[in-house]
Amino acid sequence: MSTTTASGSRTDPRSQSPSGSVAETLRRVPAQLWVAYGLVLACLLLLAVSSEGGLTLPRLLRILSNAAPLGVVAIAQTIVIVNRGIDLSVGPVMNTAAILTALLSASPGARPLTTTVLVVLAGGGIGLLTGLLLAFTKIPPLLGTLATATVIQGVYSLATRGQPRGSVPDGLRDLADGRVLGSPASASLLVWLGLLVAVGAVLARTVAGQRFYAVGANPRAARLSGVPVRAHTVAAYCASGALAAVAGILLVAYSGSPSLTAADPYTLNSVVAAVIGGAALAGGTGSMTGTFAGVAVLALLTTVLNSFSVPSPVQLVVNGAVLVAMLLLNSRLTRSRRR
Amino acid sequence: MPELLSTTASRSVRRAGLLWLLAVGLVVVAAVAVPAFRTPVSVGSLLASMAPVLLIATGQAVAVLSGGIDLSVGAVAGLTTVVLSLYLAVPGGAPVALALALVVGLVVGLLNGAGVLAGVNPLLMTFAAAGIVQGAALLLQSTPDAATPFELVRVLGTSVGPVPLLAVVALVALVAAWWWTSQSRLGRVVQAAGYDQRTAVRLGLPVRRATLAAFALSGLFAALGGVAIVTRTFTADALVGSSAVIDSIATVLVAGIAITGGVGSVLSVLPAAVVVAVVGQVITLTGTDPYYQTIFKGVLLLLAMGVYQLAGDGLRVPWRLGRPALVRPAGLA
Amino acid sequence: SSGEPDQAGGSASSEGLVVGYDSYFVGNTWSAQLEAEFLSATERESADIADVIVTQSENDAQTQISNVQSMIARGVDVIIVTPISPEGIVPALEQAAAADIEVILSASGAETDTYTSYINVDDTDFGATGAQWLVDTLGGEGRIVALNGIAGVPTSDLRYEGAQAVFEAAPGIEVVSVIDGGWDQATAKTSVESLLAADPDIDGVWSQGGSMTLGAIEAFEAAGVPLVPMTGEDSNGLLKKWSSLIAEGGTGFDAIAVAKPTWISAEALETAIAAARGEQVTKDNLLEPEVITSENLDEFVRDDLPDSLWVNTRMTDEEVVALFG
Amino acid sequence: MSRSFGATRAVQDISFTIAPGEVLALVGENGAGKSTLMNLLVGALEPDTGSVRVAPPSGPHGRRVAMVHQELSLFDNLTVAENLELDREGGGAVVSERASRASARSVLEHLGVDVSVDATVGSLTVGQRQLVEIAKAVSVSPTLLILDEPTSSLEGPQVALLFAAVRRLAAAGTAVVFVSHRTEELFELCDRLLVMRDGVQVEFGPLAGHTRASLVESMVGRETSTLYPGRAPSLPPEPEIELVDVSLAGRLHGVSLSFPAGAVTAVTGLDGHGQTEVAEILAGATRPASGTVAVHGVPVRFSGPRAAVRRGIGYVPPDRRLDGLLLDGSVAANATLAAAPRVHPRGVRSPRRERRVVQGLVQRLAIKASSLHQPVVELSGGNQQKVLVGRWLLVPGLRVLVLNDPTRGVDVGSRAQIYAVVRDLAASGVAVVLVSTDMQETLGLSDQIYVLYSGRVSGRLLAADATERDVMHHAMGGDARA
Ligand SMILES: Nc1ncnc2c1ncn2[C@@H]1O[C@H](COP(=O)(O)OP(=O)(O)OP(=O)(O)O)[C@@H](O)[C@H]1O
Ligand SMILES: Nc1ncnc2c1ncn2[C@@H]1O[C@H](COP(=O)(O)OP(=O)(O)OP(=O)(O)O)[C@@H](O)[C@H]1O
Ligand SMILES: [Mg+2]
Ligand SMILES: [Mg+2]
Repeated sequence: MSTTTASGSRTDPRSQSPSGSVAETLRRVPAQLWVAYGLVLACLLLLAVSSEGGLTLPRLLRILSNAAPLGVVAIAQTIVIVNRGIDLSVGPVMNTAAILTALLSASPGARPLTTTVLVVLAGGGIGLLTGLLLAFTKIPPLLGTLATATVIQGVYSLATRGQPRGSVPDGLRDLADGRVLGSPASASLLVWLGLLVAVGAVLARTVAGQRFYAVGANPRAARLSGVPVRAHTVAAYCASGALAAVAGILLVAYSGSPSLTAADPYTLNSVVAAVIGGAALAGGTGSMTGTFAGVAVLALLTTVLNSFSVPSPVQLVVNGAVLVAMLLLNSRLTRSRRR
Repeated sequence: MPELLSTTASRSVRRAGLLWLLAVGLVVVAAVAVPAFRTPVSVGSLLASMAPVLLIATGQAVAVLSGGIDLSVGAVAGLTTVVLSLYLAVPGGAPVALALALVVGLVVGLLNGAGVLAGVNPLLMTFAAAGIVQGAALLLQSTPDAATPFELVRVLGTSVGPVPLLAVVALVALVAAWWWTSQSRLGRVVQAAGYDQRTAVRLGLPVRRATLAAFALSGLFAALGGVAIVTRTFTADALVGSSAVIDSIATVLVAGIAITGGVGSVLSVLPAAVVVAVVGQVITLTGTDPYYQTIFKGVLLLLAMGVYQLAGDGLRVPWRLGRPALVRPAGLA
Repeated sequence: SSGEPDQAGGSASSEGLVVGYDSYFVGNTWSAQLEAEFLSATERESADIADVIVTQSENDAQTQISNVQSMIARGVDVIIVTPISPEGIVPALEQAAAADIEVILSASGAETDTYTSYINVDDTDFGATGAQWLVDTLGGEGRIVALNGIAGVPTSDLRYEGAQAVFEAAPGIEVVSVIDGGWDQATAKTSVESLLAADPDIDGVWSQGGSMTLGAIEAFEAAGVPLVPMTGEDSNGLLKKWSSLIAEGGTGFDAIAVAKPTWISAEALETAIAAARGEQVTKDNLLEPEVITSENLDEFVRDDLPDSLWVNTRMTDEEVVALFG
Repeated sequence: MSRSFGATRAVQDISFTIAPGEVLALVGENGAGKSTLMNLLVGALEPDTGSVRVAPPSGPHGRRVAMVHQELSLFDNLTVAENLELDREGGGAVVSERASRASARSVLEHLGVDVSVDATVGSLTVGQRQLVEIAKAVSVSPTLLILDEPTSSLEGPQVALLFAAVRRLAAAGTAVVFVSHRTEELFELCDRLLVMRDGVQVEFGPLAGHTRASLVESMVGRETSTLYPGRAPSLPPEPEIELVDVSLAGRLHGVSLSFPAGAVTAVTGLDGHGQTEVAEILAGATRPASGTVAVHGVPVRFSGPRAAVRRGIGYVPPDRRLDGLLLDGSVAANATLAAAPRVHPRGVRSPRRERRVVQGLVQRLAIKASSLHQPVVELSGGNQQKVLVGRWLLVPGLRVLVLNDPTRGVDVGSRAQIYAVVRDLAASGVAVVLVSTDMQETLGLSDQIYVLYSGRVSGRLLAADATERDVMHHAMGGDARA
């Protein structure tokens, strides 16, 4: 019998488990997380059997290193989704960051660190404006960010006339290609994992982080309870902008040249990664553990398909089918838990 | 005679009165101020370029009214162009290929609807479907006996004076879709369930049928849009609809249809499409830097949302965005 | 006059032409340079030009048709266009002809003969030239990877068609993987890297884009696999990397850069002006692809100019720097 | 009949009959199983065991069951006529707009409801919507009509309209099941009685012979004379918070109210006369157009609820699911929503502190939950409400607690616990503001009562010597109206 029931005549078999126990904790792990990690495992197995060399740790580290831009932008997307939003401007912000990085690097006396800081500030600034727009109007995030994405694309197309200038210095390119202590892991992988842990800690361990979930779950209730809803919304988009800028830097470090379109697929891929990881677009759920799995699934799946030399149209079909299967499974799991 | 125009129709026109005024005003101003705008070439070009947008946005409007959204419209339009190009491989030739293309659109829509009914968020369901459809279209496109059915496309692409046949088709289709959503029993269920699915299910309304129908229509209209595109481009191109996704959503939004479902009228898609198209045409014709067109679209989107927010009609729309995907409430059969 | 589009001029004046130019795309360095090359030519030919109207089609066939029709509505004297849909553009070309407008097709053709002149490099040839060099370099034996642009885009399909014919004629050549790299360095790099992890035994890379070749080189380096012969395009970044690899020496790398010059658009303008003057112009002006090999690499590589440059250009160095920074 | 949901046995071995023309009262605590039983009756749920038997169809239209659900089933985006048309049986695939408007008009007229058939439901008041909902059920002339708490958002005159309609239908042979937590309504309307407790049938028989007290006793199995705790010994003269000459476009006109610390002040009136606006202004959720809010006599301006919370003002909104709870959030997350910065002073969460604090609250309010991590969506309505009120008990330095309809759909037992806690709070010096449509609650719990009419204060009463008649007199406009 639960200790929490004072005058209870109803019994609940679940109350047998003492609150806060390991079993209870495990029971509350969202089913999506099990599925996401199951999928990661499946991809790893496929990779292991699909190639001559098998699956080695260095190979895995390379795959994850290359996924760092997606990993970082998926963190951004998760924060926003937890907050009951969605940020369709992350791709254009990544492009902006890539363009700015190359441009600033080309200016005399530029240093990679200064460049990075300026670019992240610029991304955060764009996110701030988006956040203010969404927090102080009732424009739905899907459309608000679609609109800002369009405006951002228009502005950088106009400014560059289609042709980004400058180039990426070796100092920055080492982020993607450099070996950390001689291992196959790149610095960008460390950046991703560091951000994952940091953001995860803030979301799960701090009052402010919990309030992101509260705002996402029920903004009206949160507001009436004195939670600064607007501040959290602005903060979420601001963080998203800054993180997307980091992702943009990692991308251009990897690719070597800025482009107006290179990051476009990252917008929806980041949403997909967050959703595979258990974030619901209805807000209030999502975690860094899950999003990591989501990114890993996408990266591994692409690698599996590439290593089987699957032509790109077929890859599109397979990706879509896996996503549909995932989504159907998730909705089934969610519903059976609800009963 | 106001009774002739049903109350629903006049209500939807009144609700979007500002938009209708804006559309008409823009056309008049453009015709007066920009001489090139009045030329037959320009008018024909404008109408022909509007037809696909009108068709696809109409389908999108129905999907959005039902509480969903359809990101697969562009891919479906692309697939349509490819299926048409396979007419040599189809018994019965081009007309059968045309019918087949429309059926394919319908089926993709039905599958989208089924996924949504199974509890998948429509945004993600249709996004995934878009990937699959586009992949399939690219595969088919590379088959060797693909060719453009020139005869059929020429016929479909006929113009009466500067007015292309498909612009007329688009207009008729739009009115039909509006009539269905507002005057048919199932269409009313689309609106009701789009606004509040839980209650619709509790009342025992045919929510499943309505959802399927809405997405099926969206797929069908996207396929029609693909046909309209082929009559201009004469090319099987799996990627040809990519810009249609955002354009159709923007049009639906400018039309004042709430992205949260149930609120707004398909009829308003017409003035919305006119506003977007005329401004675009004027930008091109006056030699304004074309990149401003992209910026203009974004700003227009924001303005539209701002205006409808100010016009707020007591419906608590924005907070409802986070409503979970179409899931039947637990415990109700 | 400047390259910026001015206000609608209406009809052509006797002093100069109103030139309409549709920029099919400026989303990558090659297409951007194609537009820049045209604008640079308008400076040189400014004496004959009253006004220049530039529209952007952003790789959308429908937008391009509308853009061409808007030029007709504005009464330009000549139209230069890079057709995105060879069939779809036809009605617009017919409308232009009906309005007595000279039409020059630049760098891409149309399924009609209603045009004044067509200037291009044959993309099938482009693909075959690189492929033949690769087959010869490998001695007709080897496992190779093909890096395409975007499936469904005519340029990509035609180039691969040309290459495929060569590979099929060489029985010792096995194409182990065909990758769509989207003419994008990062995409090519990721794809080749994951391919190498599964199967490092690759003897050659046929690539139809300069930046994709660069991506492939980086992928080999990242995977620690020795470099192999690769084909590419005349992008300065690739040429620089290539010559530095030669300088290092001792790698298995060798390359050929096949070029589709961006000055096609400049040539198109000159042809347009000539045609408008009533001079006779070549109707179908099909150019041989330019070829760069290790022998003549030094003549083309420009260590002082940005990576983004495509070296077959008529622009001045100042213009190049202004374009690519 | 029996029906379980997982481990919850919602309905066990219920057997009863109902005859044409009879009005059956169905009562029981929250969660007793009333709604479930009714859903079984109409076939919206399948019973695990047992069955429903009905007399063979009589009359031309056969058997028709209509049910007014506990929650409203209207679509705000559609008009009244469209809503009435929506789930009508039969009819073609196409709607005749003219016919549907005409029939809607006649149904509303018949019921005596003054609402335009072309009005969008979203623009109606809650009471009007409830009436439209009832009109929808009545419009099919059902042989069995089930009304599940139809009066929870209705005011006196509207209730009278409803009762008249029910009596008309009963007289015409319709069997009616009436579910309500308002006992006085049961006595007014019903013939027979079915009492449920924890899914079990505890009584089935005539209603006559019962008193309110005996009914409650039968429902809860214990005496509830102590439902309302004692009052404050005296009314402190100094206001903790006051409204001075506050107006709000069309809703409030120069309202001045004062709420002393240590007392419960009720703000009441008929539905839609400005009480909710007062509550929201106090909570900082609505800004007054003119006039001032003063705390300890000092004018303050709330930029939003957060500013109010910072001054120690807590607000319990009327719609717990929409405005109050994080439904998928745990009991702990919901309970600490307002107090988190105080529970975790350095901004870093301490699970141990959280458990201790919430555990105390759960015990104090006797909240039934399997664990502190249980999502509140899984709790019963009454327990959800306790969590909602309890949220403010965790806020140290609470000065004012505004309760807007705090016991809507909450059973007697839980109510008593909530009332006791509210009284404790007042005794500890908190100014409690009670906005309620429940007359008993208003009279029983408060120390002083303000009555609003048409956005103006029409009376102020001391609860100790006020009667229901006094309150109604003012609520109908009082002297100002005469
Ligand atoms: N969706 C659900 N999943 C699991 N358990 C549930 C669910 N809904 C309700 N319950 C359980 O059923 C019990 C009662 O819930 P219900 O909402 O029916 O209460 P109620 O009968 O209305 O009570 P109250 O008088 O407090 O409103 C609770 O113990 C709760 O845990
Ligand atoms: N869908 C469901 N899933 C799980 N449990 C349910 C469900 N519906 C009802 N229950 C449980 O069945 C029991 C009876 O609920 P019911 O809604 O019938 O109560 P009620 O008497 O109508 O209460 P109220 O007065 O609050 O309306 C409750 O314990 C409730 O938790
Ligand atoms: Mg009930
Ligand atoms: Mg209940």
